[in-house]
Amino acid sequence: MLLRHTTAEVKEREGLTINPAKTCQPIGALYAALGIHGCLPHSHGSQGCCAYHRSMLTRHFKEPVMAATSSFTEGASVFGGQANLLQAINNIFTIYEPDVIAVHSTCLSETIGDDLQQIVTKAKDEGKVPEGKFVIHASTPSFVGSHVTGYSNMVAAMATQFAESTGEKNGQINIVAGWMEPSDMREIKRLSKELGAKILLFPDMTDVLDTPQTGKFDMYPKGGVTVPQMKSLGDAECSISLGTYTAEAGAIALDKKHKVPFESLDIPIGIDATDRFMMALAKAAGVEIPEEVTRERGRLVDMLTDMQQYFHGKKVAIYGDPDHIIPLTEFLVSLDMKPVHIVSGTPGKRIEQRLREILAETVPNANVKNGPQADLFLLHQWIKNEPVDLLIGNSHGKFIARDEDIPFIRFGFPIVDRVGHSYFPNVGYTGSMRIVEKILGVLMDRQDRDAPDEKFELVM
Amino acid sequence: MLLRHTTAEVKEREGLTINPAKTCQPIGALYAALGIHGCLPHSHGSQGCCAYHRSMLTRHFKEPVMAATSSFTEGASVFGGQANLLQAINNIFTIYEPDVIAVHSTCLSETIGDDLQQIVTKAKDEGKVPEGKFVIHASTPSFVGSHVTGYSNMVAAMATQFAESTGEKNGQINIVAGWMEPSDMREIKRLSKELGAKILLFPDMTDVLDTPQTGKFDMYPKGGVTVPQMKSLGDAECSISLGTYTAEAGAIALDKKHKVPFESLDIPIGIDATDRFMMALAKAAGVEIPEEVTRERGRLVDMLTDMQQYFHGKKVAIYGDPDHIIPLTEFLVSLDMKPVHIVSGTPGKRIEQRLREILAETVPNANVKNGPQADLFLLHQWIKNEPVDLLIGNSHGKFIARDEDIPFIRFGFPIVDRVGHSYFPNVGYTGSMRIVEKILGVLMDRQDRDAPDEKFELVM
Amino acid sequence: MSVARQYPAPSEVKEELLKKYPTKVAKKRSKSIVLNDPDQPKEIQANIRTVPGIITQRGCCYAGCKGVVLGPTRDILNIVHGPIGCSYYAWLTRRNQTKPETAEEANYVPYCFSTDMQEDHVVFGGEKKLTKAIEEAYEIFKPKAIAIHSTCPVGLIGDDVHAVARAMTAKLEDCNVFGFSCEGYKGVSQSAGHHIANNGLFKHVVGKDNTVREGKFRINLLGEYNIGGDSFELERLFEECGITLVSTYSGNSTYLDLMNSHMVDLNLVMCHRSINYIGEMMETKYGVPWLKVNFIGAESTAKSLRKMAEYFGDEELKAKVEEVCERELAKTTAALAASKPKTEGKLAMLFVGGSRAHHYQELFKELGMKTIAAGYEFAHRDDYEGREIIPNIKIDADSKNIEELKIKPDEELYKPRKTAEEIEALKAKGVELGEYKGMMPDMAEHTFVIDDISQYESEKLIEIYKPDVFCAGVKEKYVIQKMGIPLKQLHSYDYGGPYAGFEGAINFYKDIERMVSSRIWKLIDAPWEKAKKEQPELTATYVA
Amino acid sequence: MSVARQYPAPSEVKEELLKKYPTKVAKKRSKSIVLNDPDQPKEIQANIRTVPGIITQRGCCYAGCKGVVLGPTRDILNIVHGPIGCSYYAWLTRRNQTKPETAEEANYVPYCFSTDMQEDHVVFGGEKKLTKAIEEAYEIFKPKAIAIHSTCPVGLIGDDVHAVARAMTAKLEDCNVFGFSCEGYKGVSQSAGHHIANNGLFKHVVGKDNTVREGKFRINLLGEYNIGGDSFELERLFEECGITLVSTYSGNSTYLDLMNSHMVDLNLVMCHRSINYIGEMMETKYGVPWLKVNFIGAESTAKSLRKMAEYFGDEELKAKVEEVCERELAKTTAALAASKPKTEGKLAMLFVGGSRAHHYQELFKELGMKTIAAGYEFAHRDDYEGREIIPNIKIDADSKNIEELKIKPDEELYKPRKTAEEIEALKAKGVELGEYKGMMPDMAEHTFVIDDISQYESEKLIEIYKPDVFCAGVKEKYVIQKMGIPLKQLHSYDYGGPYAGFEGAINFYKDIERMVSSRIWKLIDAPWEKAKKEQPELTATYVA
Repeated sequence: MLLRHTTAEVKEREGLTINPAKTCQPIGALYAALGIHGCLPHSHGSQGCCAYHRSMLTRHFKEPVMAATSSFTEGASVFGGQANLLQAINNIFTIYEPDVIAVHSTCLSETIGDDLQQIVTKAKDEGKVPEGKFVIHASTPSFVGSHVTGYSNMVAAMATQFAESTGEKNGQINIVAGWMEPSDMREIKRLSKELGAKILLFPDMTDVLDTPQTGKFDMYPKGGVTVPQMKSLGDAECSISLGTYTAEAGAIALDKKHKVPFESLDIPIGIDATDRFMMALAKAAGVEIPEEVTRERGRLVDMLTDMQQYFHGKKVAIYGDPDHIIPLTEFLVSLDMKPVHIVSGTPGKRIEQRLREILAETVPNANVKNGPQADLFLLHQWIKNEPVDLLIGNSHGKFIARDEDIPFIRFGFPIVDRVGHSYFPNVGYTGSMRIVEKILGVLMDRQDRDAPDEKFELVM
Repeated sequence: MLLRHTTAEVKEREGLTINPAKTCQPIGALYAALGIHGCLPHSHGSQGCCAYHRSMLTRHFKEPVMAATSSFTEGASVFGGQANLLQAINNIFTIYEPDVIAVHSTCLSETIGDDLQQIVTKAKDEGKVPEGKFVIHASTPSFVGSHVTGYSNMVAAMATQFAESTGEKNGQINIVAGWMEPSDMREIKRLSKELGAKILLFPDMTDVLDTPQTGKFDMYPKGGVTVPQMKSLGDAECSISLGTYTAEAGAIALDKKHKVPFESLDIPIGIDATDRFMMALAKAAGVEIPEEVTRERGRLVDMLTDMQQYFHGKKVAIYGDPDHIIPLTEFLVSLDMKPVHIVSGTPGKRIEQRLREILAETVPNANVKNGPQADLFLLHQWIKNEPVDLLIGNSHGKFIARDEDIPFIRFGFPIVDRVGHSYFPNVGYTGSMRIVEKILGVLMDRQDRDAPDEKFELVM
Repeated sequence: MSVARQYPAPSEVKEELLKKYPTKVAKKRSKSIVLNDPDQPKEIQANIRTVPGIITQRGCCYAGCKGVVLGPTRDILNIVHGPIGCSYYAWLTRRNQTKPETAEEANYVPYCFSTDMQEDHVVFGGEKKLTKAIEEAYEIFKPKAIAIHSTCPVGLIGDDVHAVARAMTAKLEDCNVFGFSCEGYKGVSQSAGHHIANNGLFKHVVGKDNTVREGKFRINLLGEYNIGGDSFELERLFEECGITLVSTYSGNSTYLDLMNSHMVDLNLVMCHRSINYIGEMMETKYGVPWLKVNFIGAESTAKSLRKMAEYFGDEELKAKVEEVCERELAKTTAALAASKPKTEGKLAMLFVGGSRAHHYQELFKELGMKTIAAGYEFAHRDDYEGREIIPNIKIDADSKNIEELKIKPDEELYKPRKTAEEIEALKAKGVELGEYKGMMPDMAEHTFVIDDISQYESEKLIEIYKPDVFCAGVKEKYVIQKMGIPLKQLHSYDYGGPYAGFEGAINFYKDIERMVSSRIWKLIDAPWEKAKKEQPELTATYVA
Repeated sequence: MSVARQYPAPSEVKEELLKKYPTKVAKKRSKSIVLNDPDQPKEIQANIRTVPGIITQRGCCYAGCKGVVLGPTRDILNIVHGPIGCSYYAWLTRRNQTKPETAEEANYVPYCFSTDMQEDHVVFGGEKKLTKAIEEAYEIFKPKAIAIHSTCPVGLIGDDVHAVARAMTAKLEDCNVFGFSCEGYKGVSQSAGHHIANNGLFKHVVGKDNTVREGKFRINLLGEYNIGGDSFELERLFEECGITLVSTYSGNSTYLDLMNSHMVDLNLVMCHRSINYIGEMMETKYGVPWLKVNFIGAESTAKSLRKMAEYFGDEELKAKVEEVCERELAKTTAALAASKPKTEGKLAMLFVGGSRAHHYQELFKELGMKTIAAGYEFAHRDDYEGREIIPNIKIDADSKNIEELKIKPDEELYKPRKTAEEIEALKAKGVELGEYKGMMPDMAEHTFVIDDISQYESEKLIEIYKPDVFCAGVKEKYVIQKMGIPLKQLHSYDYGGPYAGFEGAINFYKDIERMVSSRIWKLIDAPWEKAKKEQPELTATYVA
């Protein structure tokens, strides 16, 4: 037993979080900033934050993750980090020559009250920002929200600090990308292309965090949304945000500042969420959904009707980020599966509410909790009280899966012990097929493993 | 133990095949014929053949597999099956209204000497083949070659019996598809499109054996190569055949009859085989390989360099069809893996030769055998004598995998206990990534399973 | 869904099924499509050739012999003589489960043996290769029995597998080698193969061991192949009731059990079509009567167990059977209560096998579902109409080719288990020995009975009736499901089961409940297609 | 690959590394980039602030305290006081393996504990939340010891974690609660955290248990964190030699072992940087001398074991050590013979940690590979130049902030283990106690030593030297590999290991052999790109 101290008796906790189902804001901001072409994210805080975030993202993507830090010392922490940031901006533009520096704050700089807006303005005034180069900034205190919030804040910063209105619409549909893998974003772009919709996806991690091995290191890879593209966001016809908790804020910012109307959708995981995305996109683009997309959908449904018996009624425990687990839960419910335990470390009342709505009809008594103390320790205790057939979440779940001998699917962030997530999508109809393939894979492997000799099946 | 009678001591066998790594010709012919649009395959033999082939293909694809039979009785077997086939052709065109009937023979009709060519001519003469409809035929005696041969024979029949020369080249590159999944064929077409090459893939099972669930049964689904397309084969610039044992014969037929030059390649499984395909196609189409394809390739290489440690030097046992296992073996060797045992039931001297060439440098002492008695019983015995880290082959291997506790990847034909193969390709760079993902998946799952608690890794 | 549905008149339905056929075909098929109308004579055309070119469910003689009857016995090593395919396709695809009592016991079920005949052998004869194969099989596996199955070319090229078998039996001494001339082209369906298998087993196996086994009530279970573990469930019930099951033909069986099977007091017959020959021959030769039973459905299972108890007439046994039935019925009733609200009033169709299409109607009845059409794949008229019509069945050329063994009472061992009076008395109590009334009497009025249904006819039937569940085999499964109708495979149980006995009934209730209530079928239409279908005029406005 | 390669002159290389920097940065970095030239004074600038904006390998003080030193002890429950991230990132990411002796023993290593500080706590203070967290941890886990780690905001808002710790220790009685003020901004790298951790352990844990354990030769192993199971291998060796390992700081350790650790006769020091404070303080207070060892590399391991035996001076022990070394060296020699043909003559670079960049050069030496550049991430000058220069190290503001404990000999327990004469005699035999000569003397001439190397400098170095293997951490791994150079992680061992001791050496040989010989690196260029590169004029003709 790896987690031998975890027992079935659930004690109410107020002070202690054990085995969290979240991390803090800055890593999300860093990740979002990597979706800008030619951008060097910058962490305004202690060196450790930057090192930790880079390490974690690197473990997840197995790709270079570049970012700089203000390298606070005790002095800076007492007297303010302005000097550090000014110096950093100067050094970065000189040495690493990015198009954009995307600064995010940390608990440290937030606690001492550094004003990023003011420091960045000062940097510009002092000529530390070369012509045609940009510094954007987002306030991402670690003690508010979670990594999800940090992503959202940086996306909103991109929208707010880059978008411009020329007064003339450009026929573009902004797709504000919630926290997804490069593979997912690639799939969103492919589907949009199938529809013939003129979209701009932002941020865009394709060709940034899934770059080819070429024998050459590009500090600024091919991908990412460019500065001119981000400027064009304000002239778009409308925005579609994919992810209430990681993308909606970007769409709201564009609406507020540039009157770009938006529709807030879920990340298209599962059939219903993808249907909604396809319909919204088709409507926005004024096109019909092409037959080939309908056929893709039909292939997914075919797989479901073929294999129904293997997943129907299976109990599932899920943990992760709201924008991932909400559409995933909806998908599983649509497959007649039973998500009985769900946690997310990210706070926010609407999260539990939304999940309960989804579960109302078929799993009304599910355990659902999010925010402080909604952690993997609690989830594990719930599982001890009501065992499940399947566990879905990030790599941390493997300890629970092993202790409780539960089939396990890696999903969400971070996945640090397997590859594939950045190359093969979970979104769209094809991504949903991949999810179903994985579910079937682990459940059928389990059946094969547990079958007595005489019940071992050749055909399934 | 499921296969408790299989012991390590290998006794030479001449008479008995045990647990075959092949089946017989007609199923291959039936499968190939499904790659023609509007075609009803027809089995000229006993009812059982047709039932067995339809069942097996159905189990593999989880899709409708339609085919008719001459329903031989003892009388027909003695007096010849001509009457049955004539009656069948008439009934089929009346009731099922296909564009094409693709007749293949069986051991029964071959043994009694039915001449399909003559019977089909007679049917035409008697007006049993409506205007604009076609009957093609292939001789596929079960006692020669294997299912692979049957596929090849039907593909050659398609080329021979449909292709026409108008005397004017049409700028088309014929791609003769070896035995692949619909997913693989879809990927071949996508890659060709990326290159901007004007190709005609035949046979083509996309949208035939991966059809959407629509609530409506289409006896003749959307996909498949059409009669006019097959007629155009003779005017093509050149042919590229993918698969020496399942596709080359089709290309040769076009060369012989219509002077369409060809290049014979492997099915593009793995990086080297895909490289060769891309180069041949680019050359034939007179185009450069686009950056996006080079990047796809680079992503595969990136995955390989990232994860090398997990597959390097691992011993593998492989079984299956020559056109699958030859490029697969080459791929594994290029990854520094060690295919130590390989069998294929399909006879043919060049198969073992080619495999030995691939293995010469790094696994010169590998056990390789094909043809009669090159069966899963022998493979299992070899494994008992020299254990492996990984087993790759069709669903039948699961019995060996379970008995010997070996990580197992389903690959080839048939896969009757898992889904996904028809939707997600194994060919091209993306398909190769999928193969690598699977290899890593099972090997890393095994590491996780076998690790003592203190060695259980979060990050891998 | 219990809203009354409107359908065309049966005659129109039948017309619809036939109208596309060429005249000759229509005429022929017409006789195999019968409305179960009490006012009409119930005669159905069955066990005749399938029209070439018609897409049929049927398989071949070899499939019936090796695949169905011989395959399940774990310690008979089955060598298929012929090209590789026939052996390959019958390799583990029937889900005949078998459970050796010890880890050392022989079990060849997971193995596939073939002579893998090549062109040379077709040209020059395959007997030598067969001989070699038997020798090798013996050397490696040391089986007590080897069965040889002939596939199509074997008969045609004149290989004498029986001669080879005799020679090898003589040579190997402790191994009984016997052959089956079950070439695929024999007969018109699997049925011929069943008959050939029955004959072969009776000639070469039955009666070889005359030991009298312990146990007060000794029976065989005939025509039960342990698909999905059905036999295990029935073994459980027999054991609990105090019944000694000597052998099953042939689910979870051994060669030794079959050799001893003539020493029982009663044969229970499940699949009448595939095994009635053994029942008949055993009665003629040894005096063992047979009783048709049905262990599919909770009520049928109870009824069959009670009949068996009545046969033995032992009060203790009857009490035990009653106890078991009551306990188990309580469980099935509870399970039914959970499932029935979702299944009640729904419609089923069954086109499968040679007895399952009949037996499974019981389960649907329990679920409150109506079977609106049913038929067999390889049955004879008696399986539809009852054994009383056997004398009226015309013997055609295809049937004549199948050997009919001439059986006489065994001079030493023939011993009728019941007197004529006892038999009459049992009949009065509803225990009719040697009798099977067929499927049709059990079906509701105005339902369709269709023999050897074709692909085309199935499609039409579904279009007309839109059943909630369709039962057939794997070839049909995805065809039917593409129409949005869930299909339950009744050969393989969709890799589930068991469905026999009480526990099997519970499994079946749950599976059918799942199939007819799952929300995934509602996902079929994309919302934009639904919108189009519902309000086609809106589609235009949908495009901006 | 043993062809002589041509490189620019070292001065040109250095210029290249610096030329893009702003003048001030270049000037500063220049002092941290030193050519290991015997003619030059070996002074390197180290342990100073990283220039803001420079992409560094370094982490923070918290990482050094919780992540490195405290994390590995399995039964101290570490609560991280602060927002969730810091605790989250140090959760199982260091691969400190630990193996409880029984299934019941406490092991908190797979757990992550945090106060998950929210905005309210930053505004109104977090002491109450921390108190609650400790109470809950105690209630659920009943640990013997709880360590509190402060993250950045904690120091700034003025939470007094030490006061909370004292109060809770008093309240909980059987649980020792102690705090670390290891806020991330302290010092200039992880190093500050190591020092703070050393101090805290010495104050709150060491000396709490004065039991004299059994065993003739009792030692501690300091600065070994059991990454990838290194400690397990060393434990095996000590046990085979008859040495009693009382505690390890802190791989595979327990709270009880640490409490008793001052009762040994010798401290062996692996990672000088992270743990020398404990060694020094233990000598001052209890008279336990420390000996710098290196168990990385087969020869180094043998040498270290022999020195240890020499220290104890026991002939039996020496003989035993000799026996173990000979047996194990035979194995490593054989393994080396298999790998060396593929590794000989290849080039390595190591930029990692505070001792690994030194230790691992031994393994590369054994493999016949040359280390052409190396440097530490968080070391001090003495780790490069040797302890003799410690008096010359300027104490800057960042170092001054780290508490320096004032230690005096313990009135009861101070007992020098060796006399001054014995110490001199040992020195004559090559066993220098309390001494470390640093990395630079062990490096070849004209190699580069670079402290706190930046991303930019690494890239340039690689462009110039094209090493065959580069050693660093996970952040660097895929950057370097994108350049086609395999990177060996020397923090996590790429999830392999152990690399310490004899078995570890064999693992390392194999891993490096694999990395430098794998054919996959040759796949990088697509054939059409190769063609272009090799014969660019042909590309045109390639297009038809």
